[in-house]
Amino acid sequence: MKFGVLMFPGSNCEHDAYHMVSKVLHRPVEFIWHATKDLKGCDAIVVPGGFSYGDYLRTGAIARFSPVMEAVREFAATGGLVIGICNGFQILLESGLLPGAMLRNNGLKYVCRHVYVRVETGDTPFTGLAQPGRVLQIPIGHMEGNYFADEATLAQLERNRQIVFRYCSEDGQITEAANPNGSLANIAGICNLQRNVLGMMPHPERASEALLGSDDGLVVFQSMVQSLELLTTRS
Amino acid sequence: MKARVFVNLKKSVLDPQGKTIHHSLQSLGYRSVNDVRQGKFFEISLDPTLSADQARAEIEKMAKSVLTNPVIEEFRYELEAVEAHP
Amino acid sequence: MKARVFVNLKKSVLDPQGKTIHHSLQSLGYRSVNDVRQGKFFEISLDPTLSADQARAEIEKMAKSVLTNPVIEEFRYELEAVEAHP
Amino acid sequence: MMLAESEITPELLSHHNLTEEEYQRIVQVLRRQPNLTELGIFSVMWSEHCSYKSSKVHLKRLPTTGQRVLQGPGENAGIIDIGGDYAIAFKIESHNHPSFIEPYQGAATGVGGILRDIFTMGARPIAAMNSLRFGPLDQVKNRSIMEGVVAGIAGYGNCFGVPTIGGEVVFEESYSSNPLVNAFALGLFRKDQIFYGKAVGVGNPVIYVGSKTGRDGIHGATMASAEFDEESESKRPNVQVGDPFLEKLLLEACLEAMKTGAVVGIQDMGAAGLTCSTCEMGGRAGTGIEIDLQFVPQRETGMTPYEIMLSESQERMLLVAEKGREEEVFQVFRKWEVDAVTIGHVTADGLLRVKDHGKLAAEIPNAALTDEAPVYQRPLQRPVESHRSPEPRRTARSQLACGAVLRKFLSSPNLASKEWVYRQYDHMVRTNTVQLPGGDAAVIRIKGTDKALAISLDGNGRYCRRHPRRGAQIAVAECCRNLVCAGALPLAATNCLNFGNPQKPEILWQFSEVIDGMAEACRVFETPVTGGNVSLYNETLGEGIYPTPVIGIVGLIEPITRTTRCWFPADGQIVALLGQVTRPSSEYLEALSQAFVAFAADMESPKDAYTLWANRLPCPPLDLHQERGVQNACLEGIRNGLIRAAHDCSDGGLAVALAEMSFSSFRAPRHGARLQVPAGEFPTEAMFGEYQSRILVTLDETDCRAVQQIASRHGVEWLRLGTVGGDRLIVEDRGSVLIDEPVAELESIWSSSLGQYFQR
Ligand SMILES: Nc1ncnc2c1ncn2[C@@H]1O[C@H](COP(=O)(O)OP(=O)(O)O)[C@@H](O)[C@H]1O
Ligand SMILES: [Mg+2]
Repeated sequence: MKFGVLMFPGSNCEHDAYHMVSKVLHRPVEFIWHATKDLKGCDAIVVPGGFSYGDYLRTGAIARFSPVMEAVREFAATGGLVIGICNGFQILLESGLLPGAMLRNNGLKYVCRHVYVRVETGDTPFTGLAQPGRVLQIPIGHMEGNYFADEATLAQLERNRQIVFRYCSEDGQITEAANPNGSLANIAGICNLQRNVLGMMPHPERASEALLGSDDGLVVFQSMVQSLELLTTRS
Repeated sequence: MKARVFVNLKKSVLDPQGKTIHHSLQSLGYRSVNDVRQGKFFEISLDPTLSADQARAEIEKMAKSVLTNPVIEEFRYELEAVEAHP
Repeated sequence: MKARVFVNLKKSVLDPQGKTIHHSLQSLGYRSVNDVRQGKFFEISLDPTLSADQARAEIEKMAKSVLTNPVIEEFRYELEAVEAHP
Repeated sequence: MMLAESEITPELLSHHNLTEEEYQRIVQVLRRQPNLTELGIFSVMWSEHCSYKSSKVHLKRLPTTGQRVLQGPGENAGIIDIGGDYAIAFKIESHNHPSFIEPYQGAATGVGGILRDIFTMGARPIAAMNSLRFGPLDQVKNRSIMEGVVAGIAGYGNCFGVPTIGGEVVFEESYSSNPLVNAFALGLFRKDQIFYGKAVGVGNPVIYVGSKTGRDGIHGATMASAEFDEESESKRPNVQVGDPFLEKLLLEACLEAMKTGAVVGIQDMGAAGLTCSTCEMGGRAGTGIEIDLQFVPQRETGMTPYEIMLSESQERMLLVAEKGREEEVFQVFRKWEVDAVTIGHVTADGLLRVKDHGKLAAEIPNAALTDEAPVYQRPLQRPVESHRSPEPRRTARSQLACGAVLRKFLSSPNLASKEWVYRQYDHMVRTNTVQLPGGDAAVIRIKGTDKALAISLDGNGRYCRRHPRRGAQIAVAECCRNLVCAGALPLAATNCLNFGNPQKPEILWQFSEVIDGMAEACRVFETPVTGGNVSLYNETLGEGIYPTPVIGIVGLIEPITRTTRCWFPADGQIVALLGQVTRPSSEYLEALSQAFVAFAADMESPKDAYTLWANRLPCPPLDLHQERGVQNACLEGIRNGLIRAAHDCSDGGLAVALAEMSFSSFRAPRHGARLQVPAGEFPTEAMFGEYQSRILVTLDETDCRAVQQIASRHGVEWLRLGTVGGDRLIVEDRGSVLIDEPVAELESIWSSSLGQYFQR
């Protein structure tokens, strides 16, 4: 089982994801350059955070045209696991791998802090080890995390249980005060209909070691490992 | 040939930036301001040998596929500051 | 009454956004694009009882003191989409 | 010779900030008249900013060597050995003037500049910090400057991908039209990966990399060396716009190019751009450099040699490669889509030779621009103190309730939480941040080792104004104390010296005193100064800032598990004070008392009463050796695992420090405490006096004896104050209650105050 971490010009959390997979999860991991279409046989793809192309046009807008995203689209279509974190989430939205779009935080400023998110469904390869309702403390760091979708899309997300994480209070209440950026329905992370592509604004890789204050985010990657292992034993 | 592509948030999407500027204008005493919406524009110099039709086609294509995100934004453009398109 | 204030970086000032967008448009195959500069605009609804002159004075004042930093930016504006000012 | 003679008029000279004598010296060096391009080159290299001509003689008095110092002042950044295979490079730089003119871009490019100083040495930046000074926030203009500066720092650092992990923000009237923006960066590398800004190897190609050159910031260096007046706002100097995305690419490309082994020297283009990088790289290596401007990538058309040489376009570097291996370098830069062009080569003649399409445009000995630039021993004079008529000694006793004073103090922007600021900074990227902002020092781990680094920036213009020498010592002492409180051994320092016009003897006297104070303190704490920055002429319309030296010190925590925090860790912990409690000089006590009498009047005003109060105080006394003893005792207690939490007492005194310890922090709830403080006759003075050399610690009951022994071994007083518990902060003196406040309320005042100024 191998993880691949994409590298775009301007990515800046790729080393963090790499470190987390190799030094905390102890799994093989490789960087994948944006200009290639070769995913090097990876079983899971991490689209990392950062400021791809400076976020100069719109967050994630330019990265989506890169050759590697073409490969990722095919990979996802065949059921491969893709997780987009922060800028990675924004890229997945722009690429159409996930529905909706990102707006500027309602406070207009960049926000870096730990937030609470509630696991809304255990029925994804990214949350299989987390009980629904469990509250995780994971940091965010973004200027555009104000998730937006039209009414029909939102209804669809709700109906198909595609909302994976919502911002919540410490005790799991979904309140406006707990929402750091004004996102629709407190959405912090969603998956696609097939449930193999996840986008989330909080950074689970920044909450993977107790030394850094929280290891609540580790469950996301451990769940991925577990579901990949299940796949291999089944086949 | 020059094109100007104006991009703004759809009416249905909240514009916190515009709202903030509106608010600070008001608190600075600009009482006559009723509303502010913020948008962005791109001034694009095009190959002068393009015909107007070609230019229009190019601009529309790039505006739709690159310069805007149709989920939240809409655009209009001007060519050479003479024609305006809704 | 409506005003549109267009703000852009002065010509001599580096526009990293425009530059990056230009670069990506080119690599996406839009070869006819020679240059891109990015700017922003404000759509401002004004108190309808203002005269055109009053409106112009208000808009110029706020554009100079709030909407731009004259060290690096310049602006132009339109009133009611009928008149245009350089 | 070959160069077209242009008329050198007195106006032209003054426009270039050159004196008649300096001009004569140029003629002497060249043995002819300079042309305009050469005049421009001299003017920037001989500007205060680049030549340190007023400060050099004084800076020499700073201690700069030590066992761990791999590189002292003189390179782009100092380098310190942190043991094992690793070294760190760090430095602080000012960007005061640009930040006043265009707060966002000024601050952003300041961050960009200091980051380049670090990665030009081969180190990957792993931490950024900043020290900021603004005028009072009740003025709209100051708020908007601050908002722009903070957003600019965030915009650049966040995009670049360096965590901005701490700093300081101070508000005082003297910074109203002279805000200070000092940016710090620190990078990590292996000891065998260090690169220098030297143009070695005659014949080696000189390669320009990064952004294209435009007409930005021409004369930025001379601007940073002149006072502001009404005219300068209309002069509208061309401010640079930063491109953090390009800088990120430049970083990756440079580090990767260095790995090829084909790079022999590299330097960023900062102030004075191409001019400075060429002559300094040649100067350091004793070589010459010849370039042809036709190869320099340009963003604008029709640029003259003068403009190209003086442009301060950002995100550019100059590197010297091994002849024949250029292609290896180019390949890396192509991969990152960053321009890289050979623009010349290294020569043996020690000259900076600039051609334009083959035609000679300038020719100057490198040494004349660098080592041999003018140095002045300007006159200095101690200012005559406005002698107040000796007032009768009346130590008026204030009748203020300490609890009410505490609430008022905690709402001062100078003491309140700076969360509004650091929320905007990505302080977690690179997943090394062990201590989130808000503690005494920032702490980052070094992956793959058992080490962590602690960093603190400190300055106190208000003390330095009263007593420059002691004020500087206090800055160093407080900085080290902050590190010790985090469990770190202070290793080495950098500094940024922000002052007014050095041609005023009183200002230069302040400067000289600060140097002596800093030197003395750095010797006592064994923290050599490895570099820094001097920012002079911080004056607008003749009004100078407070003399504001900012010191940045880096400390080492090893093992990382010894990292200490400054919050009450648990109920039942014993709270104690290391260092003298209250036996101040009577002069200081008297000043405190008088300040409190005035404070009573300010109390109800909406102004920042703490700052008014603090400005009335003299610089507190300090005994460096006593201070060192306190710090040593504290560090020993931490390293032995006895001291569980430690917090330095500084601004706002004992009461504010206790309140801060009781507040909540990430994953740690707030705690009250019940404490006994022998305040004697002067309770407010004891609670809020800013006595130095004091650290509040907490420990287990069973460890008290051991810590007490450590303290007495270091000759340090130790006082047990009480116990952590409950939800109120209670301070008593033999039965009489001084403070009894709910911690939640104090915390809410403290944490919301700054943000309220910016609420829309
Ligand atoms: N400009 C800033 N940038 C980031 N963090 C800051 C800044 N200013 C203050 N902080 C953080 O706020 C905390 C308190 O700052 P300060 O009051 O200066 O502390 P101290 O008095 O202990 O030196 C520190 O953790 C500091 O790093
Ligand atoms: Mg401090």
